[in-house]
Amino acid sequence: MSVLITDAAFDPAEQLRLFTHASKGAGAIVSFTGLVRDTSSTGAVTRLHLQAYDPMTQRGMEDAIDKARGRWPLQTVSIIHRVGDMAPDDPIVFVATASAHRRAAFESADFLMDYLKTEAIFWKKEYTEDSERWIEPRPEDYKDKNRWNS
Amino acid sequence: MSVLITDAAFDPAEQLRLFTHASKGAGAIVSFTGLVRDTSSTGAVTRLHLQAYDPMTQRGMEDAIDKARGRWPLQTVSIIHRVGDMAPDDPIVFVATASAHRRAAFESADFLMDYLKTEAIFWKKEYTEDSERWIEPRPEDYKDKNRWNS
Amino acid sequence: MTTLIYLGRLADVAGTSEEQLDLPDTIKTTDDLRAWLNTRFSSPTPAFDQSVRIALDSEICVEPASLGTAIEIAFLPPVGGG
Amino acid sequence: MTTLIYLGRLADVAGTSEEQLDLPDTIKTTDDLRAWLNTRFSSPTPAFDQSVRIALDSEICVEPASLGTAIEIAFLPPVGGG
Repeated sequence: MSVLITDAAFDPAEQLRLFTHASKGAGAIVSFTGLVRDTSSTGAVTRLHLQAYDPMTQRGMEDAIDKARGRWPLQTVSIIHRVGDMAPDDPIVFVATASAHRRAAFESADFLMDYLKTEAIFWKKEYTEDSERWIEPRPEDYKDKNRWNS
Repeated sequence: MSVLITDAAFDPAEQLRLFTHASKGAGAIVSFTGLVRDTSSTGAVTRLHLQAYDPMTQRGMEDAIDKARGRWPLQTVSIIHRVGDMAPDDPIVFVATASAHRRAAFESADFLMDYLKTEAIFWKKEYTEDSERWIEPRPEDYKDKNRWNS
Repeated sequence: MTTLIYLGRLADVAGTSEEQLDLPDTIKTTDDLRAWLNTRFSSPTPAFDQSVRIALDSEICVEPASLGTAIEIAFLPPVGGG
Repeated sequence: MTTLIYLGRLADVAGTSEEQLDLPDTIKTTDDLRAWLNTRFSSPTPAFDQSVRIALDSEICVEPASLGTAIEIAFLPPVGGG
């Protein structure tokens, strides 16, 4: 299980290589990569800034992995999350799950992404040529998250 | 959109690198990698053999991608499927989907894997030290597949 | 001449994955063909049962179907990849 | 001395992301603190409303709560990463 919060750029393909290597015998591996969008409602995005608040951010992500492991039989889980300044198309987040079971790998990655979008302790500021604004989760994000409450 | 059926080994990490490169501006990328299991109900697996029947196999996979594109807004989709002889831990299948929307990327990859497990035109033979048997989809695979009928 | 393709486990039943032959004149439909093959390759339970789909020239047919002028007939037991 | 941490958009409201100060003796609870900050950093709508959670020494508190001996108090507007 690993959680990494980093202000350095990372390569999702390289992370999948490392993760697959660490998941021998798993059978099913799902990865999610989130990238900085290049457009927003107010124009072309020039920069995205992400802020965390450690140790709360790290601890929250570890708790989310524990919850996922309580629900699904997972062999390996990894989350990498960028902080600091990013450009459009830069990877922001990488989540990977490995299991003997395909559905467990899919559902747990989906669950972790819903957590990251609505509960993970990050704040995002989006910059365009002539504006800047803090972004908060959308109603859909909370709705996606609530799928897991039953 | 690409479908590749190949008897050569492939590297999922390298495939994710190429796919991410081809999906600029997407926002969300999901990948699934299926690997040969190292154990079966009858012992340690020594070899897995996969057989296709072209052009039906290729055409069926292309049709499945068309169906996925009809249901979800997808920017890019890729499926790579091995045929021939494989060893435990070799990648059998790689599915990647890219979309502006995280749920579209997750659901379409999940949908395509359910198709591949139950309808894609492949036959699998599993070898252990002292046995060999043809493997057919499990009841769970058909059940997973039927989730998409509504 | 017709090419018969035995896929998956049916290659074990037929002892070959493919054969070319002239079908008897009496074999005109998929039902005729199933019955004939179940006799040729007899096994405790008929191998060419309804779980096996038939493709005529690379198209799954809706049975019962006439074999028509198909030059390649393939027998597909239950499929599944991944 | 107490360290106040203003996270996300609250740094724009407070004009700083962090400050160290001696809180007035009258500020004993999270409610007191919210009211005091809303006065200090006045804006058309109060910035330290109930959508902002408070962490005392890195633990989200269940409000209303006593500030106790907390040495670091953080204000968390709605979160979300990915």
